[in-house]
Amino acid sequence: MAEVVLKSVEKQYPNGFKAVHGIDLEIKDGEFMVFVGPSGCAKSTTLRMVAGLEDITGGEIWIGDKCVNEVQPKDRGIAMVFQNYALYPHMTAYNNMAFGLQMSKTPKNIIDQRVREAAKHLEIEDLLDRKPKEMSGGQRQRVALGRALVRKPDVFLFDEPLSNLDAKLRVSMRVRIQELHEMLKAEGVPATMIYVTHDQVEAMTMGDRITVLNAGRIMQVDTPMNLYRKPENLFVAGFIGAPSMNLVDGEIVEMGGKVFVSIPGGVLPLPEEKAEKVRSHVGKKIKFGLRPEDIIANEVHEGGEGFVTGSVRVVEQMGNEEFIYFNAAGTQFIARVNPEQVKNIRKGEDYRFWFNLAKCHMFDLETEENLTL
Amino acid sequence: MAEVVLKSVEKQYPNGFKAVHGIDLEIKDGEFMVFVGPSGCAKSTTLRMVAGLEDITGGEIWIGDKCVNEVQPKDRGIAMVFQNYALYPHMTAYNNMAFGLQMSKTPKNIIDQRVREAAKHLEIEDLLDRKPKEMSGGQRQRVALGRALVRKPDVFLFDEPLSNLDAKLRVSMRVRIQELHEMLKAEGVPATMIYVTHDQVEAMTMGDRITVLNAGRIMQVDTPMNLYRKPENLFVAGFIGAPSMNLVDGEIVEMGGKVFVSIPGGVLPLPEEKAEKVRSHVGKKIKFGLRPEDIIANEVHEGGEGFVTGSVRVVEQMGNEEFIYFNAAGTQFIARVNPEQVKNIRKGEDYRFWFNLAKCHMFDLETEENLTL
Amino acid sequence: MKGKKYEGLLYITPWLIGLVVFTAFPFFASLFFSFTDYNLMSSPNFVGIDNYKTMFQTELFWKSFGITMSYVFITVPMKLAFALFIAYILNFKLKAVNFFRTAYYMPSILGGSVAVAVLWRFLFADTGLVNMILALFGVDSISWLGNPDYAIFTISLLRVWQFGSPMVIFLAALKNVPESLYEAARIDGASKVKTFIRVTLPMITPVLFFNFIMQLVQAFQEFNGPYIITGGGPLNSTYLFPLYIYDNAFRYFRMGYSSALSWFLFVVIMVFTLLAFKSEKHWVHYTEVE
Amino acid sequence: NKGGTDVGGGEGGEVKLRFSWWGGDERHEATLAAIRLFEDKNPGIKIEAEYGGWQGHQEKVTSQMVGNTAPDVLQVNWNWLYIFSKDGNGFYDLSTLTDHINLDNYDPALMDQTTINGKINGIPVGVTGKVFYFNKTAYDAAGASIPTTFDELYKAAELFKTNLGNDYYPMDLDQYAAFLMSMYYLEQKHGKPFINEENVINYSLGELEEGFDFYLDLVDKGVVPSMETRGAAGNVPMDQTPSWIQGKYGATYEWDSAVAKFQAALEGDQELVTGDYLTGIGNNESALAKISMVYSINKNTKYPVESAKLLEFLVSDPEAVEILGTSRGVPANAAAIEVLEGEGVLAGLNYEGNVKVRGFMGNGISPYFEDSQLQNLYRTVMEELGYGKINAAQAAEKLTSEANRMLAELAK
Amino acid sequence: MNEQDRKKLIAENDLRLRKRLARRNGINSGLRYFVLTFVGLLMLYPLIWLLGASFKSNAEIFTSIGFLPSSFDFSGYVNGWKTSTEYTFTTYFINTFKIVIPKVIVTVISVTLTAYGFARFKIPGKKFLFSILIATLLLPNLVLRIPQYIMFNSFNWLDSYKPLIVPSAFAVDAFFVFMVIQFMRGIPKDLEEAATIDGCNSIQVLTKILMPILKPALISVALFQFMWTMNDFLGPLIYISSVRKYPVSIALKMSMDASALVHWNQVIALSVIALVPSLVVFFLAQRHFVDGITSSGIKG
Ligand SMILES: Nc1ncnc2c1ncn2[C@@H]1O[C@H](COP(=O)(O)OP(=O)(O)OP(=O)(O)O)[C@@H](O)[C@H]1O
Ligand SMILES: Nc1ncnc2c1ncn2[C@@H]1O[C@H](COP(=O)(O)OP(=O)(O)OP(=O)(O)O)[C@@H](O)[C@H]1O
Ligand SMILES: [Mg+2]
Ligand SMILES: [Mg+2]
Repeated sequence: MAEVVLKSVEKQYPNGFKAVHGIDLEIKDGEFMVFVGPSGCAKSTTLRMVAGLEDITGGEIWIGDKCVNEVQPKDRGIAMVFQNYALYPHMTAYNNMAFGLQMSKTPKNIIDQRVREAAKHLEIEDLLDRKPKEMSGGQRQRVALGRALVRKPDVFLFDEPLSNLDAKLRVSMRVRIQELHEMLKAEGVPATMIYVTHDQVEAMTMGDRITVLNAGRIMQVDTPMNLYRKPENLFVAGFIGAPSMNLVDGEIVEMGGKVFVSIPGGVLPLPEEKAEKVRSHVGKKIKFGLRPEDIIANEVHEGGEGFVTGSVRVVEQMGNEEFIYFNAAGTQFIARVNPEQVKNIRKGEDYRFWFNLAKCHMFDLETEENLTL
Repeated sequence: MAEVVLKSVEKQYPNGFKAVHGIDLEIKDGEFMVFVGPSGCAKSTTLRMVAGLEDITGGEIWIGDKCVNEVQPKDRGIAMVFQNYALYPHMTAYNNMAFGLQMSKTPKNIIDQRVREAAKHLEIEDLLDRKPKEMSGGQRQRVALGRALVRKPDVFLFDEPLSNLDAKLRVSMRVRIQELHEMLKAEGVPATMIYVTHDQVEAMTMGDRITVLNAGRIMQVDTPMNLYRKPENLFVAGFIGAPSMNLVDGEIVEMGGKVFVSIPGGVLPLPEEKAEKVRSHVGKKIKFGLRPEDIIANEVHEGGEGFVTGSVRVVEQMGNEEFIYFNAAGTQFIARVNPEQVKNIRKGEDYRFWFNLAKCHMFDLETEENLTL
Repeated sequence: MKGKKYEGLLYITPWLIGLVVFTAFPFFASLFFSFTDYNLMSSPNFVGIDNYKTMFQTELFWKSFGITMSYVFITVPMKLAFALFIAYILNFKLKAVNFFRTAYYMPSILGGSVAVAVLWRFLFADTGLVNMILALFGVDSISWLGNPDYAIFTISLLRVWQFGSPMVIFLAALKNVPESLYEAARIDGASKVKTFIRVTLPMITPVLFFNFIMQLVQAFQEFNGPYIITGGGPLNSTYLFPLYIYDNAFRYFRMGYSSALSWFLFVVIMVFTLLAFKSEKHWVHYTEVE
Repeated sequence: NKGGTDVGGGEGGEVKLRFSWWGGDERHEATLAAIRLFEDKNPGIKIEAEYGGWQGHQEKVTSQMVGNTAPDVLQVNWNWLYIFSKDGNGFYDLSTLTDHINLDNYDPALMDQTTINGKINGIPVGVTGKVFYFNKTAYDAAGASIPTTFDELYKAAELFKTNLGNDYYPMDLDQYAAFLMSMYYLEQKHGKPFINEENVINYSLGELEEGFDFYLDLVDKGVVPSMETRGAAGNVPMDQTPSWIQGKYGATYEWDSAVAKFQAALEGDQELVTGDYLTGIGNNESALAKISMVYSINKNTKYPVESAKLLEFLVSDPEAVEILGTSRGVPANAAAIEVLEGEGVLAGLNYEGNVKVRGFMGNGISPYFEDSQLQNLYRTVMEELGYGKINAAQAAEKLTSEANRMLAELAK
Repeated sequence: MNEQDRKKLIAENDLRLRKRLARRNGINSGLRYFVLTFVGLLMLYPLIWLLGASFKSNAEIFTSIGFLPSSFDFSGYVNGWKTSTEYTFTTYFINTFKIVIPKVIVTVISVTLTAYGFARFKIPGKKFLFSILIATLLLPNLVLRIPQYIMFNSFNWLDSYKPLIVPSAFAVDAFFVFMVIQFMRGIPKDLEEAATIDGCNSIQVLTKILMPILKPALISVALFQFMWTMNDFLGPLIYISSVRKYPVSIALKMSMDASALVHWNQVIALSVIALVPSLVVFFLAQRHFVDGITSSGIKG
């Protein structure tokens, strides 16, 4: 039993800065919880409070059925990957990884076996005799990761554990962590994992749920798909997704019984379903949001319900896709298109961009809440 | 004039490890060069050699028209963002950034102006009075970045400068760096930039050219698109792109004058153009490569020239796209699909996956070279 | 760091000058004296290795040397351990830690003053405090200062008691151990003791090494303690080597012989120091290797 | 070279003399006052006083002698003469300055002791000798009378034990005093000095053994505390020993010039009195007396005449003598004694003792008798003897062989 | 048991646990303070005793271990300060500072420079030079005294503070050099690298980066040099002959003559006063022993 529960947890740093403003969060036993949020939003602080490294200045943290406010880190049953690695500089990679096991008096042969196995998965077998000084950034990060992986705690805390790895390695490490999670579950000793990342792919693929933090407050806790599709507020909408959702000023207008949204570059008819949700806001200003992939750049397009005309400023080619930055009535939009389907878009020229309005979001300007959910 | 030229540069570390095996590279004045490569491939080492922080054990490095082998770092006209930040712990963020300017005796008011401007762009205005100890990982990284940005050197060296930032910030920082690059060019003092990153988006969007390194050797130096579309060898093919190219064992076979490639799960007819290139390899084993987006999962699909049947193991939902992991004849493939276009794919069931063979690559097993270029 | 060769030389130039101007002459002069019968008043006559021969044939020389060795072996580890232990405790965030640090440094400020001599008498005299306390436990009074077998301990204790300077150095070193390593150790489940042994200690080995060498050297050269408390007695049981050197140099005016003694001691310390430096790579962890 | 000589070269024809001594507060104050008086009386001569405590002074003077930077006029210990001036050339030969220094005021026997190879290396400042001082209060408490013979001392020991307790002793002897006590015994018995003119030990092994046995007997009979008992208090100067301070030790065999601190150390109002030389061993008299210290003049001085003037002024000018009083012990200069006696300042333990010393100066003392190396030997031998590490015969053997060796080396 | 009850129970348990923990912590820290205080008293006792002894009579000083004097008498301080010499202790204190302050300053500078050279640069024959540096520590300096005296005499430096100060400007205190070297070798070079990129030359790297980080070590150097110089007796004694130039350490022993009556209370009173600067300096200096900060700027 290692559910992690935060009850109105607060943190004020000695210099007076209040980093966490009362967080309530329940992480279920064996759940894979991802923390995302802008830099400085208190992800690490929260993780470190769960670990017991940071005194909490308000609220309670429960692990299992114990309030751990007063419990030492070593008695909390946790393993952690530090954002700054915190490797022991005087120990080899091997000893860095073995240290925790040695402390728990694990037999030597088991330590050896686990360390070597982890090293194999982390592709650092050749480096086991090296000290941190003699390793590259990514290699150090993998040792830091290995140090946590070899252990079998109730709760894993990962603070951006893959940030310095190349894409390929990152994928395989990600899979490795997920496998571990599955394996432990299968073995009947599920481990709760809390994982901080800035990588949206990681967040979306790994998390059972994702907690979006902003400035020491929780914005939304939900499954990846819900976060993406049903952001509860403007912040989440803007934060999740890369490139991020187009968010422009708009106004709800009613014309002839039909509800439209007026945005820079055009007045677009809202589908019935959306129209219902915002009818109360007719005449009011709102934020209009649409994901880049829901804009289709094509002269004629049967799927779109409305379009704006914009001039293309930049086309970023990503190999498998293209980002088109265009300007409509002084407002910048970004569209994400398949280069195969949308050909011959040239910089500087004007095109019609069709909007898939069934996917659009509209946010109250004051409460910043999503009106279209 | 600050072109950076590496002539058979080698680096052997004191512990005997040879990190760089003779690199030849010309980076043009004002060019934006990106270094990518797996963790531990010597990106940082190379950067540090250019900076003069690491003795080079062979070859020459030229900056401008001067061999700088014996030139002190401070006289090389460089600014650098360190992978490990290396912030001055005893100085505030402000002083960390101002330090370099102070050293070059820049007038106080100009220092102040530049630091504050950079801080604004980096969104760390509120933190200028804090010491590194009191900042989050990402905030520290931004200070480290700021430290380089405030200066006007001939060469910028960035070692994974955005790795700890959230996606949104990362995009705006990326833009900021590009703007700086443009601005300096416009001002007539173009700065050469060498930029190490693991973020493929960054690499693809920022670089004029990209250098792919592996184990201390250069694999390919080319524009982003060429790297993606025309990888010169197996390594580059596998490394560039996320998720990476499907690479499976195959054999070229000829049947009735037509050339086919036989891969696990099917024998596929090669289009004429490709067939020509590999005819010499008929009967030989090769590596077959196809990007995930060139696999279309659909029962019937007019675009495909051949298909394999595979059972779906995992479907990863990314919001705007889906990754489908499927297994064909014991080999794992990954397809990248638009969830709108390909609906109702369920885990555990069998589907036909059509391959867009016009886009396929085949590699010689021995030389690992791309046969289909 | 890269650097031109002369740059480093430039930095040590002051020292090099000092070496040539201030150190070299006295050094070589004393080496020269050790081969003469120099008695300060008349000019020295070369006597070859006579002084060294005499030395090895002198009973007192061997006795003094033996005592010095045991003194070194007793005090160096004890003092280091004590200094480290107290530094470790005083490194915690305690209230009034400034006060405690000052208190613990106190004995070292007192140095070899009258007060210390008098105090030691009170502590270890037959009617002294230590015996009074022992009496509480039914132990017969011990003649700490009068019994040749015990006197060396009282002297050693004085040295251990003045553990202030290594303590301060340890403190400075402890401050340089990154906090993050302690955090990692806490997460790794290491107890306080384990953390100390496996993390703290290795991190401060450069300074531990330094303190070790310094204590070794200073213990070999200890003069004040026995000089002010026992004067070398009883029965020469605390007649440390430097006292022997001093007596010969300034009381008997046998500067030649005394120089020979000094150079003998020099060689002995050198041997130990060399051994220490040889062992260095096995246990001293440097963040920066050259 | 900024030696003593150069410093003397004052401006405007003014002569600058450096004068150094060691001592305590009383001596400093008195000497400084005397110097001021001298300067008043001798315009044109400036005295630079260089003075300090005892500790380290010898090192300082040694360095100065070696470096040729010694002051013009120095106060030195008597036996230093034989260190710094083995051949008599270490200091200025005062016999060339008799116009300014009146040597007639000194006992010729004393002058002999400062004359080396016919050269007068210094003038004696004072005479001092070992004298018995008794703690009258303690003796009274024990019901014993102040002894004049050893038998009475033995008796006192019994009374001390029975009436006061086992840790009470009628006398205290440290290692050196214990040795001197053995010599005292031998001298009284045989009437000859310890070291003869040829710088050889004057006693046979058997004689020495007897002397040492005498000391051991004193310990056995409880007359003096054993080495180990004394040592238990630490290496403490006799006057700072708690037992002395508290009156548990009834007497001391001490230099008359040092008696002040012994008396001052006594707790409460215990009374110290001067005793007679103890007798009862042989027919001879025994005593140990020596010149305490001398004034010498730097052999390199630029101003020998002025230096001599200063010297003479300090030892014989009536006003100066009065100012200086007994700050350097009872003076050796006859004129000075006369002045002081006239003033009535000569009284008290120091003077009483000194009178006894001058009454009988013993059988002569070798200049090497108090050499540090020899002193150390005496102490070591007595300590080993006292701790039972060696017996009296071995002690005699050791003392003789080593002392003769050292003497030979010293006299070389 | 319903959910609410369960929660309540857990909460109660938790409260109890926390109280117990708090109590144990309390005991723990109580014990810690007790031990610290007890041992601390042992350490402080000499000073306390000294303070008391400065009011005692000679006899009481040598027979009583208690610190309370039977009566308080400040004459020790008053007379002691006046001294039996032409000067008061004020002069001697000023003299001491004339030696100590420049000496500490030049020591810190020369030692830091030398250590920097050794710790961070390639120097031809470095190993050999380093051995010499260490070797200079090993020879008992007793026997060096006379040659040194002769040497300083030939420089015409006698009776001035030069022999006491000038050598320190040339890093002759190998002890400190070695110490700073060891500290430097424990500091990661990353920051210095950053500084060179920022355009620092090597001396700027030293002053702007290394020295702030080495502060505790450098303060220790200054502290030790301060105290040892304050206490140094033989050096000034031998080199300085004019009473007017004496430092406190000599003046303290001015009135101590082995054969004469010594007013111990005065001697001790002055010893107490002489301790004050060292105490104050230590107390102030150690405040700079704040947490190490080196690592917070570096990731990895
Ligand atoms: N000081 C050193 N001593 C020995 N080997 C080293 C040292 N520093 C780096 N290496 C090795 O050199 C290789 C290149 O290191 P480098 O830091 O350049 O890698 P990198 O490409 O920057 O990797 P990353 O993406 O993980 O930062 C690595 O294999 C590393 O283990
Ligand atoms: N020791 C400290 N003292 C004062 N403020 C601090 C301290 N540590 C962190 N902060 C502040 O608290 C906030 C939260 O920091 P935290 O490290 O938790 O952020 P984060 O979410 O992990 O950010 P990042 O993604 O950049 O690592 C930040 O604004 C930071 O500036
Ligand atoms: Mg963080
Ligand atoms: Mg790197």
